[in-house]
Amino acid sequence: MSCQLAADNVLYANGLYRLVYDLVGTILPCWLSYVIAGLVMIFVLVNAVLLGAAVITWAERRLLGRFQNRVGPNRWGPFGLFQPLADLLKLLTKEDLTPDGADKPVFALVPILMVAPLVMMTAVIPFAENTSLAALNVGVLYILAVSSITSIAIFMAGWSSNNRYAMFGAARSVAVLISYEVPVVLSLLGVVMVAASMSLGSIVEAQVLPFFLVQPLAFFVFMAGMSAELNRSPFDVAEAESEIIAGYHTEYSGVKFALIQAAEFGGVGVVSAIAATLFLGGWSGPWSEYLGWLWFLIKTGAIVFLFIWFRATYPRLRIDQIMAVSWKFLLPLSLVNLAAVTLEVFLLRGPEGVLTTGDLGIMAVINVVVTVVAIWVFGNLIRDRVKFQARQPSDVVVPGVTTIEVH
Amino acid sequence: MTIRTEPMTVNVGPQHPSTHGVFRVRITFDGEDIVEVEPVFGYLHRGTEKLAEERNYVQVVTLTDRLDYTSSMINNQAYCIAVERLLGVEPPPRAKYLRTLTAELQRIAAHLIAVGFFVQELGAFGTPLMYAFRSRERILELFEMLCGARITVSYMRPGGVFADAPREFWPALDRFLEDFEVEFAEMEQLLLENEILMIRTRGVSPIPPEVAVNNSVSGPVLRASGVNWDWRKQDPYDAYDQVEFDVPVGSHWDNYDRFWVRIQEVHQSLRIIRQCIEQIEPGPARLELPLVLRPDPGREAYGRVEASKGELAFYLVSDGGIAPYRCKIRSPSLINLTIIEELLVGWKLADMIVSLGSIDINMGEVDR
Amino acid sequence: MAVREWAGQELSEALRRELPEAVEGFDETAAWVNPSQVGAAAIFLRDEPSLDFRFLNSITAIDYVEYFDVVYHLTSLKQQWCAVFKTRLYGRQDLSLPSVYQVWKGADYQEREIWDLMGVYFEGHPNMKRIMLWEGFEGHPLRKDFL
Amino acid sequence: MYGFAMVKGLLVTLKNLTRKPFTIQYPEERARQHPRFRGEEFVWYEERCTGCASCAKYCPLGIIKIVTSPSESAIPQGDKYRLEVFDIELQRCMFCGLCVEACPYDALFMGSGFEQGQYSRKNMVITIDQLRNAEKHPSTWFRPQLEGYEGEPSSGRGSRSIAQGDSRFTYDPRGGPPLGWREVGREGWRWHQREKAGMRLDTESAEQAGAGDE
Repeated sequence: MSCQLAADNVLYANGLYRLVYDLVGTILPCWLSYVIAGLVMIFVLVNAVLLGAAVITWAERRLLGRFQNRVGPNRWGPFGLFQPLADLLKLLTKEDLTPDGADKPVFALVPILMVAPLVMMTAVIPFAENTSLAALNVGVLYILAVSSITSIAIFMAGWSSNNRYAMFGAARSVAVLISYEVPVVLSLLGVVMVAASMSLGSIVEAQVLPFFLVQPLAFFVFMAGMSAELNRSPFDVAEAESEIIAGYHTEYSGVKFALIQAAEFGGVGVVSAIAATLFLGGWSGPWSEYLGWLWFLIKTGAIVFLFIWFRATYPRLRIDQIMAVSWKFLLPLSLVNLAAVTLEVFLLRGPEGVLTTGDLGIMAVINVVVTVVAIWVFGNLIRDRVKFQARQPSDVVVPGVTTIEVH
Repeated sequence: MTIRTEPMTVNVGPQHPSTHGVFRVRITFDGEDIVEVEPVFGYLHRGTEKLAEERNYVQVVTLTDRLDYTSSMINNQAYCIAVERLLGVEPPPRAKYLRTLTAELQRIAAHLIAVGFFVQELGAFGTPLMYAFRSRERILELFEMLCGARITVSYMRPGGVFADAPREFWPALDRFLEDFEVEFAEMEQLLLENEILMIRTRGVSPIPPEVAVNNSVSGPVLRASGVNWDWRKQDPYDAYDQVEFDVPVGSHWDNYDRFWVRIQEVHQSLRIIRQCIEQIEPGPARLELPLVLRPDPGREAYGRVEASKGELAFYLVSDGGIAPYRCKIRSPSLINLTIIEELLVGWKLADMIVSLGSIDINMGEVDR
Repeated sequence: MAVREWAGQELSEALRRELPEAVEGFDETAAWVNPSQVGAAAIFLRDEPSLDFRFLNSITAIDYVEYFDVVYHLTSLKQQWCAVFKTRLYGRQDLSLPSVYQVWKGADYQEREIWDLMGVYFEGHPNMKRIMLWEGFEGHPLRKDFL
Repeated sequence: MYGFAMVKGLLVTLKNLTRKPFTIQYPEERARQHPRFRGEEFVWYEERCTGCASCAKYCPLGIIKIVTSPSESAIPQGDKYRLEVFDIELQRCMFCGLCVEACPYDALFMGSGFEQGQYSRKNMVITIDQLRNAEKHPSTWFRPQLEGYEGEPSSGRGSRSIAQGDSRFTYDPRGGPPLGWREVGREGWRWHQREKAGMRLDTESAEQAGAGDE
C-alpha cells in the first residue's frame, strides 16, 4: 500500500519526513507510518539538540580557556573533543541524590521539562531549505510560547529542592524571564512586520538583506533578552555561582544535573539557531540549495561565539539592575525599533505591499542611525541614574601625605 | 492588600563558592535584602599563637607564612621586625631593601588576588581572575628563585633575609616589571571603567571614615574610606623611609573605591620596587645572629607593618627563653571584619558577596 | 614623619589629671590602669582632644600564671601618636574587665577572642561568647596551664 | 558614549583569545625549576653527617628522628656516631628548610623533586636506606656553594651585570648529574685531610681525592 501525505500538512515541506513516510508507508498502514516517521524525526532532533549541547559545552570551555589565556580541556580526544562525553560518563555514574524534604515528583520532572521545550523549538527551525520538521505558519509565535515553559520548570526546580539558594535562583529567574519576554516579543514584532510572515521559512526567504542590518536595534534587544532568558552573562543571576552557588539546580546531581546542563547549553544552541534564522538569514547564502546547512551552522556558531564572548568579558548585573535594564532600557529601545520599522514599512512598501531590496537598504541605513541615537539617548538616561556625588572629606585625614584621589 | 512576608535565615558558608575560605555568615534575609548578619569564625583555627609559644624565634617564621597565605612575605616581615625590636638589632641595609622589595612584590600578588576575586564575585566568569593569576604566577616564580618556595616562602629571618638574591633574580625582575606593565594595563582596560562593574559597586556599602576608625579598620579599606593612613608612611620600617610613593584615598567610601585603591596601590608598589632596584647597594643580607635567639627577659615588642590587608602586627613578649612567651598576632582580616554589619545590613544578597570581597579577608589570618 | 610613641610616664600623667584613681603606675612604654577603671579611662582617652586616641590597634592578654596582663595599643590618626596602657588582673578564676566595645567597636572580636582563648571575661560586651572555638569547649587554650 | 568601556573590555578579551596560553601542560612540559627550589626528597650525605641531630632539634615540627650509637672506629677520632635511624616524616614536612639551615656540616640538603606522591601515609616516611640510596640532586637552598658564584660580590643593581635574556642557571639540580659528597662541600681539601667525618667510611678514595687536590 502506498501513502500520500497531504500537501497542506505542516510536515509536508520536510523532505526527510516525506522520504521516511513513503518508505515506511510501503509496508505499514498510513497512520503507523505517520507515527514512525514522526518518531524518527524526533529521534534526530533530540540527538541534534543534545549533541549540539555537548559541542557547545566543549566550545564554551575551550573558548573561555583561550579568552582567559589558558588552554581549556584538552586531554580527551583531539582538542579535548571527547570531554563532554567524559563529563557525561562521570555524571551518569554519580549518585542521583534527592534532598530530604524535596517534593520528589516535581523534583524529578524538572530536567525533562527543561529539555522538552528546546527540542520542541527545534521543530520549526529550518536547518536548510525545506528541512524544518514542521513548516508552521506561526513559527515565531510557537517559539515564544514554547520557550516560556522553561520558566515554569525553573521555578519548579527551585520550589521542589527544599533549598534556600535554589529558591533565590528560582525567584530571580522567574522575575527575569517574565520581564524579558516583553522586549523580546516587541523586537520580534519588527522582524515579523518586515517579513510579513510568522513562518521561519518565509522570514529567511525575506532576508535578502539580513535583518541584523535592517533592524540592528531589534537584534540588540533580542540578543540581550535572550541572554537573560538563557541565564547567560551578564544577566546570569539565576545561577550566579558566586552568590547563590548554582541557583535553582543547586540540589541536582547525576543524570538530572546532566540533563539540566544539556538543557542550558542546548538552549544556547537553539536560541543561537533561532537568532541566526531571524536575523542573520538562516540557511541563505551562496549555493544555499546545497550548502544551506553549512551557512546555517556557521551563522549559529557565530551567535554562540558572541554568547561565549560576553560571558568571558562581563561581570554580572544585580537583580534590580537587570529589571531596570529590561524595563527602562530594552523596552524603550524595542518600542523605538517598532515605531521606526512601522513607519518605514508603511512609507516604503509598494502598492502590492512588498518591500524590495532597495527598500530594505534604505531601512538599514535609517535604522543604524536610529540604533546609535537610541542607545546613546537611553544609555545616558541610565547613566544619570547611577552617578554619585563624592562624599565630604573626613576630619581624620593625615596632613602631609601625598595622596591620589579617585574621580 | 499587604503581602505577608517572613524573614529567611541562610547560612552562607562555610562551604560557599565565594566566602574566601571557610568563613560562615548567618544572614537573615527579607526577600533579597539583608536584615541581620552574624559571622561565625573558627573553621581554620590552628592555634598559631599557642604554637608560636612552643617554637624558637626562627621557627615561628614558618608559622607566619601560613597566616595570610596570599601575602606570606609581608607576614615574615612583620614578625622579623617584631623580633628585631625585641632583640634591639637592626638588619643591614641590603636586607632592608630586599625585604621592602619582596614585600611590595607580595603586595602586588595579594592585591591581584583581591582584585581578581572581587571581580569574580561580581560574576565575571574567571577572566579577570585568570589575568590576575597570570601576573601573580610571575611573582611567585620570582619568589621561587629567591627562596625556593612560592607561597610558604620563609624568606626573611630575624636580622635580615635568609640569603641574598641569586644573580638571575635581577634580570628576571626587570623582565617581570616590563611585562607586568602591559598585563596590568590590559586588566585596567578591562575593569576600571567597565559600566557594569561601576553600577554594581558605586555607592554600594559605603563606610564613613568615623565608622571605619572606630571599628579599627585598617589597610586599603580604611584608605578607601577617605583616611590616608598608611603605616609605611606614618611609621616607616625597613627601607620605606628611603622611597617615595603616594597613598591612594577613596572619596566615595564604597566598594568601587576599595577596588580602585587596590589597583592604585599596585602602581605605587611598582614605583617602590623600581626605587629599590635603583637604590640597593651590595653588602651583607643578614646579621650574624646565633641560630637560637634569646632576647632579654621581660622585654616586649610591637612590630607592625602595612600588610596587603591592613595593619599586621606581632606583639612579642620574652621571658628570656628561646621561644616567645606570648606571640599575639594582630590580624587585619579579623579586625576589618568588625564592620561587617555596617557593610552588609540593608544591601542585597548580590552586594553582600561583593562587599565581603571588597574588604578582602583571608581565613588563614582571620582564624589563625 | 614617624608616629610619636608616648612614654608610659607621659600617658599616666595625662590620665592622672582627669582620672586620678584610675592610674596605678607606669613603666617605660605603658601606663598601668586599674582594672575597674578601664572603661572610664578608655572613654577619656578617646574623647579628650589632647589625647584623641580614636583608633584601637589591638588588645592582648598575657598569662603570667599568677596574674594576667591585658594590653591596649592605641593610636591617634589625627595627631599621629601611639600609646599603650595595661591593666593587671590577679587570680585565675572568674576574671573580668569592663568592655571597651562601646568606646571602640574594633574591640569586638578581640575581646571575644581573649575570652575564648585566655578566659578573661569582658563585662558589658553585647555578644560575649566564644569566637574561634565552639560553644562548650572546656578551658581556655592560650593559658599556660592548658595542654 | 555610555557603554564604550564595555566594548573596550570585549576587545581586551578578544586580544587574549589570539594570544598563546600562559599555562604549562604539566606532564609533557615542565615549568622552569629554580635551583633554590625546596623539593621533596631530602639529599643526605652520610659521609658528611656526624649524627649531631641539629636538624632534628631545629625542625619546627619535630619530624626528623635520629638514633645514633657510638661507633667503635670513630670514638678515638672523637666526632663520628653510627647512624641507625634517620627518618623524615615527609607527610608532615612543610619544606621550610630550617633543618638544612641548621646543619653545621652541610650534610643535609633540600631535594629538588616534587613527584613523590604516595597512596599510603606509611610510605611517606623517608628512611635512612632511602636517603642513602637516593640519586642525589641537591637544591641550592641555603647552600651558596652550589650556586656557583660564591665569593663574587653580590651586585646590587645586578640586572646590569648580566645581559638581558641570559638566565641560564649555573647549576641545574634536575638536569645535571647527581652530585657526590665531595662536590657539594663548602670546605677545601685540607678539611678532609684532617680525618673529619666520612674519612673512615671511604678512606681509599678520600686519600686519592686528597692527593688529587694536591
